[in-house]
Amino acid sequence: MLLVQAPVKETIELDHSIFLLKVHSPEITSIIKPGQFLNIRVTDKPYPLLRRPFSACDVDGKHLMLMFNVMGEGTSILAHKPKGAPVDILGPLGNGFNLDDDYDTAVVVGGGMGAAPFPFLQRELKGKKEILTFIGGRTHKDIITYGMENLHTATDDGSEGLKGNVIDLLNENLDVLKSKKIKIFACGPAPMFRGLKDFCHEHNVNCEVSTECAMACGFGLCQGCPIESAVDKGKYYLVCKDGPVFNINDVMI
Amino acid sequence: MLLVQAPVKETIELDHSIFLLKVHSPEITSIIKPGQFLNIRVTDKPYPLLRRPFSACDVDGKHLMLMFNVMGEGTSILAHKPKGAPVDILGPLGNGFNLDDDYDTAVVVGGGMGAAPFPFLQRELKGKKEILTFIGGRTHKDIITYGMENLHTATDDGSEGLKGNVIDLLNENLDVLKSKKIKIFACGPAPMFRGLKDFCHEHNVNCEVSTECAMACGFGLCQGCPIESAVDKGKYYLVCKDGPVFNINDVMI
Amino acid sequence: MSEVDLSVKIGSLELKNPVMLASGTVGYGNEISEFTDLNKLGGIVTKSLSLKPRKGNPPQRIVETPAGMLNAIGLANVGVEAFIKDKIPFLKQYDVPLICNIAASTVEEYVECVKILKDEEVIKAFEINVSCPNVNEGGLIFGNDVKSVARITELVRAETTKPLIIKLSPNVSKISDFAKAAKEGGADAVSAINTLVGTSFNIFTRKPKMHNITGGLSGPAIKPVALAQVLEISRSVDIPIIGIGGIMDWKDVVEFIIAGATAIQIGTLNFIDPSASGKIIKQLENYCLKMEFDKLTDLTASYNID
Amino acid sequence: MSEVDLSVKIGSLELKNPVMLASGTVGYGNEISEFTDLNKLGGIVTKSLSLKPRKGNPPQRIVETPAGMLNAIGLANVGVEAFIKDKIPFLKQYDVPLICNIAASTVEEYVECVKILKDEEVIKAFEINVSCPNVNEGGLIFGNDVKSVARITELVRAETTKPLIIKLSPNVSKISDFAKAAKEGGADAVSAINTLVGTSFNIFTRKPKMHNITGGLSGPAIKPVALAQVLEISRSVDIPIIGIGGIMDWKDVVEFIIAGATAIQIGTLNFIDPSASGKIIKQLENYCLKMEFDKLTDLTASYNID
Ligand SMILES: Cc1cc2nc3c(=O)[nH]c(=O)nc-3n(C[C@H](O)[C@H](O)[C@H](O)COP(=O)(O)OP(=O)(O)OC[C@H]3O[C@@H](n4cnc5c(N)ncnc54)[C@H](O)[C@@H]3O)c2cc1C
Ligand SMILES: Cc1cc2nc3c(=O)[nH]c(=O)nc-3n(C[C@H](O)[C@H](O)[C@H](O)COP(=O)(O)OP(=O)(O)OC[C@H]3O[C@@H](n4cnc5c(N)ncnc54)[C@H](O)[C@@H]3O)c2cc1C
Ligand SMILES: Cc1cc2nc3c(=O)[nH]c(=O)nc-3n(C[C@H](O)[C@H](O)[C@H](O)COP(=O)(O)O)c2cc1C
Ligand SMILES: Cc1cc2nc3c(=O)[nH]c(=O)nc-3n(C[C@H](O)[C@H](O)[C@H](O)COP(=O)(O)O)c2cc1C
Ligand code: FES
Ligand code: FES
Repeated sequence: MLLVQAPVKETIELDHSIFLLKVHSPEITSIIKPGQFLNIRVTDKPYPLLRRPFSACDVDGKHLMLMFNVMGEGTSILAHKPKGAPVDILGPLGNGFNLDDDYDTAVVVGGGMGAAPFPFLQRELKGKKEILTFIGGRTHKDIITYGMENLHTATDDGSEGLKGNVIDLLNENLDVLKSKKIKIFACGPAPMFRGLKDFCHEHNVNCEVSTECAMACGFGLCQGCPIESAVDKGKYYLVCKDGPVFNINDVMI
Repeated sequence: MLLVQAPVKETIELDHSIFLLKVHSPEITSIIKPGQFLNIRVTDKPYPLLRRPFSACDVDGKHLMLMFNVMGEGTSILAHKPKGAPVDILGPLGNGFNLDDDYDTAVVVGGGMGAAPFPFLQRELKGKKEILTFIGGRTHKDIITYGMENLHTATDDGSEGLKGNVIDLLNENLDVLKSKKIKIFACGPAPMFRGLKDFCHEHNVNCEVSTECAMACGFGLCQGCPIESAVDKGKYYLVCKDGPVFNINDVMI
Repeated sequence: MSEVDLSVKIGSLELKNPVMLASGTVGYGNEISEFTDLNKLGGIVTKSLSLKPRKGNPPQRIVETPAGMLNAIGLANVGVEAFIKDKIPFLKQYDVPLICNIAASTVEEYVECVKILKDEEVIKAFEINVSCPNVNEGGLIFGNDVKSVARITELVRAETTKPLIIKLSPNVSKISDFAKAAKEGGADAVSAINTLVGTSFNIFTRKPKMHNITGGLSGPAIKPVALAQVLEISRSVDIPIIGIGGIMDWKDVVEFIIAGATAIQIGTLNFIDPSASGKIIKQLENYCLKMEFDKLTDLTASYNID
Repeated sequence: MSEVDLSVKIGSLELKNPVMLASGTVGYGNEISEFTDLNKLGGIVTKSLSLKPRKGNPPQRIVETPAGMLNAIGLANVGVEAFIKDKIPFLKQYDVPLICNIAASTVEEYVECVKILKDEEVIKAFEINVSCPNVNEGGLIFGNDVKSVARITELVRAETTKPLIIKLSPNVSKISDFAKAAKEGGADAVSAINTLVGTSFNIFTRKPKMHNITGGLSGPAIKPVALAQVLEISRSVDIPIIGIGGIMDWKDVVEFIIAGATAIQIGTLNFIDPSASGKIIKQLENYCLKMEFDKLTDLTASYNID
């Protein structure tokens, strides 16, 4: 866990209000793992006050990439940092995905910005495992293709790929999926997680999800980021320390 | 009194942290008078919250100029507005100088940033009255020369002009001043005003000063900007409405 | 003709919409009228008036703070007599409910002020300021004592049939006790909140920045506190609430109404954008359309709390 | 060897410097120790401990506000037993005064907690939280009642000779009454302030953003209020004050000390810059040099108020 000032190398606008921010930070890239995140202070002023958490989207040598949607004040300040400006990064934070257990094919499932952590994950798995990617969004504008291998897509409005959600997309490809020893790595909105939970249950698939919630510190100081255990009712994990990655059966989503 | 969005035409850094900001605002330039000021909202965010007051430094056709020192958050945001960016301006505000009464020579006295309102004043008087300018500062770095006619200078450290303050400078030039029918227009820090008050009293000179104080609204809503009457004790004028320009004998300074 | 009914009622007083301008932030209406069409507003509240004119506190009266500001004006005002003579004629030209805010140092003085003002038919309601933090005698000492709030309310109530609003202090343990007292005293509504007591020092001179030492904190910084106090009153006392504190845009207004406010007042925002209130009214209507409320009153205290 | 004496005393407890880390903002010290050398700090205060472990409130627990944040953690903590077993061993490694903050639902529970903890010699003082706004039973109900604050103080005092600090609630009319009660009850110091009660609503779902409905407001937004309450205590009660609320840098620390604080605590800032406290201590020393104070204590309550 480090606190660094990483200079902006490049900022690419992938699509209206979706940005890919590349910063130079060898200290972080040398230790970070897929599924971990960073908590970023976008200003030294009292507004916006809190750091903003972002998944490690990709790592390219000494360069760390973040992919984000401009939601409000924090992300818009971040999107407009000039080249060379220092970005105040706290990280790597959280547990990250477990890439090493027993499967042949990594099935990546992302909804909207939920695609963010997967370019890094795919880079790590390339050559080691087969990768199938399933990305869903409201319209074609929300479909992230950056760094995705064997990409299948679905949109609510049918403007790209299958008309439907990403769970429908998985069901479309059920035969392929059934024919392999898979593990699902997923990130996206709550409804997607709920659909996925049923899917995994029905087909009894091993699945890890990267969760989100409002955070203050990002590393265990504030107790502000609880997620309830699905096993032991009323017990809370901390998304920032125990997560953000959980087995889909372990948490209430 | 108007509320306008005036685009930045040009920003010139006169000296380390002293800026000249030129905005396009025909609505305001057509009605503003020397000694009036503008209250500027530097951001639409809740920090910094309040508008920032600045004297009209100069007017050039449809262009309004502000001269300011970067003191803190507000002025630094203002100094870094890119060309074309809208500046949220409330004004013209306040009373302004009375240029029309009975004198032949306008004696301009400015301490540090107190020089700000005088380029505009001199532009207006040019041709109509003789102008003598006396500018003081801590060092040569604080001496504003922009738009000043017949400039005499003094610095505390002697790095430019007379070694001493601006009152010493006036006394140096007493014979010239005595030989003319003068009116003093002054703006600067409180100690300068106090010295000037004695000077005007001793030589019984007519003098108007442009005052400053913390403000919230800038146009009479909040009652936040009192200055005590020197005539009628315990009576307060509002700097933003009754001022910022007062006869030096009318207010406690 | 608007598709959404934005009108609200404060006792017998009908307002076109819930957006009023807060006491002390628009003087007596003259200056702000250059930026906001007063006729479009729900109401306008005067600077606190006292029996005799008040010069207010010596400078410095204003200090900016993170997302807020401190003020220690000291109730500078023209006094009731001059208000009637010099200020009412201007306000008479507009078709906007005028609410007279009154501050005093003694219970009798409150009553006296109302006596003098009550027959001015342009005055549609009274807002009693029992909560000004910036004068030694007045306000706050009452504002922190449930009994005096009840007593002031009763005596003023006896004096006038016009709608009576008690403006409460947030600097108390349980604001709903004060709202109860106001209700029992016969008030038609309560306003919440006035400013929070705050201070600030110059770290080099080690002097307080404000001559009055302490001042009242207002602006976005206090919005969460104001909302909590409005909610607390709403959940425990059945009386119309005028929500005040840190409103910067229409979203904040909606938040106050959801939390229990029948109407709201815009304060500090007037200094920052004197044209804001007009925009907010329009945006409030858009929100109601989008959310399919045909009357704004359906939104009042509509919080989903299970 | 520093040229300025930054040390301060809280009762019999000597601190290297006035900078402590506030309860609930650094857990039990582990995580923050990666960014701040605990040995350099004036002190560290634990998350509020309760007799039994507490799971805390369901999500959402955190909401950001203008220059502030709301939290409704609900005193999630490991409980006194697990604290001794699992947390003290780590803290033992450091030469920093450990202050145990205790929260409870009953007077007896406060006493019980102290009984269990008092013989741990690594614990150098107790801070009694009578002011947590985020649990129905505990804290706030005591915090708003002068008599219970006096009573809790007396009973805990009877239990331990270690320095006793009472952490006061700002959600009261007159905080100095509570400081008096604490002093009379035998407390060595008071901490001020805890968070202000606040709330926030989602304007589309019309639900409170926090499951607990209300939360505690902290951060720069509350600094002016905290300073005013520290000043009020300082002017009316002779007891060491630990100033807390919205500290973001060394200037804020100086402001609190001028206003009457003997020591200060850094809270929300730890989330934003976990390395801040170390820098602040250094800058505090520079300020003293510049202002020619050879002892920081000369600055305490040094406000020029004529
Ligand atoms: C572990 C983790 C990883 C994330 N990774 C990414 C990513 O890779 N790309 C991306 O675009 N977004 C990601 N997010 C969401 C991202 O943090 C928010 O979109 C961002 O904080 C919004 O800030 P803002 O100031 O622009 O928006 P605002 O709406 O102004 O933020 C207001 C407040 O709400 C909080 N907030 C708003 N949305 C979220 C959210 N979804 N999760 C947590 N807090 C939120 C903000 O932190 C802030 O406190 C992640 C969140 C978490 C918890
Ligand atoms: C009528 C008038 C005319 C002015 N004209 C000029 C000018 O032409 N050029 C120029 O450089 N400055 C001028 N000033 C001062 C200028 O307004 C302040 O320097 C500016 O507000 C500082 O803002 P900041 O956020 O950068 O500094 P900060 O220190 O961050 O401001 C903090 C707070 O203090 C207030 N403040 C700080 N200094 C002053 C001051 N001297 N007067 C009033 N309020 C202050 C700010 O408004 C803000 O609320 C004028 C002030 C007044 C009242
Ligand atoms: C400069 C200033 C002066 C005020 N004067 C008064 C007053 O005279 N009477 C009163 O009842 N409230 C007064 N208030 C309080 C406001 O009416 C309002 O209750 C408070 O500012 C909170 O709202 P806001 O955050 O929107 O400003 C004043 C507020 C400010 C900022
Ligand atoms: C997330 C969070 C949790 C807190 N938990 C506690 C607590 O358990 N016990 C306590 O006495 N104070 C608690 N506090 C209050 C702080 O100790 C401090 O009094 C308050 O936050 C004001 O200081 P600040 O503005 O610097 O944060 C908590 C504050 C925050 C932000
Ligand atoms: S965000 Fe602070 S503990 Fe998780
Ligand atoms: S600044 Fe508001 S009245 Fe002068």
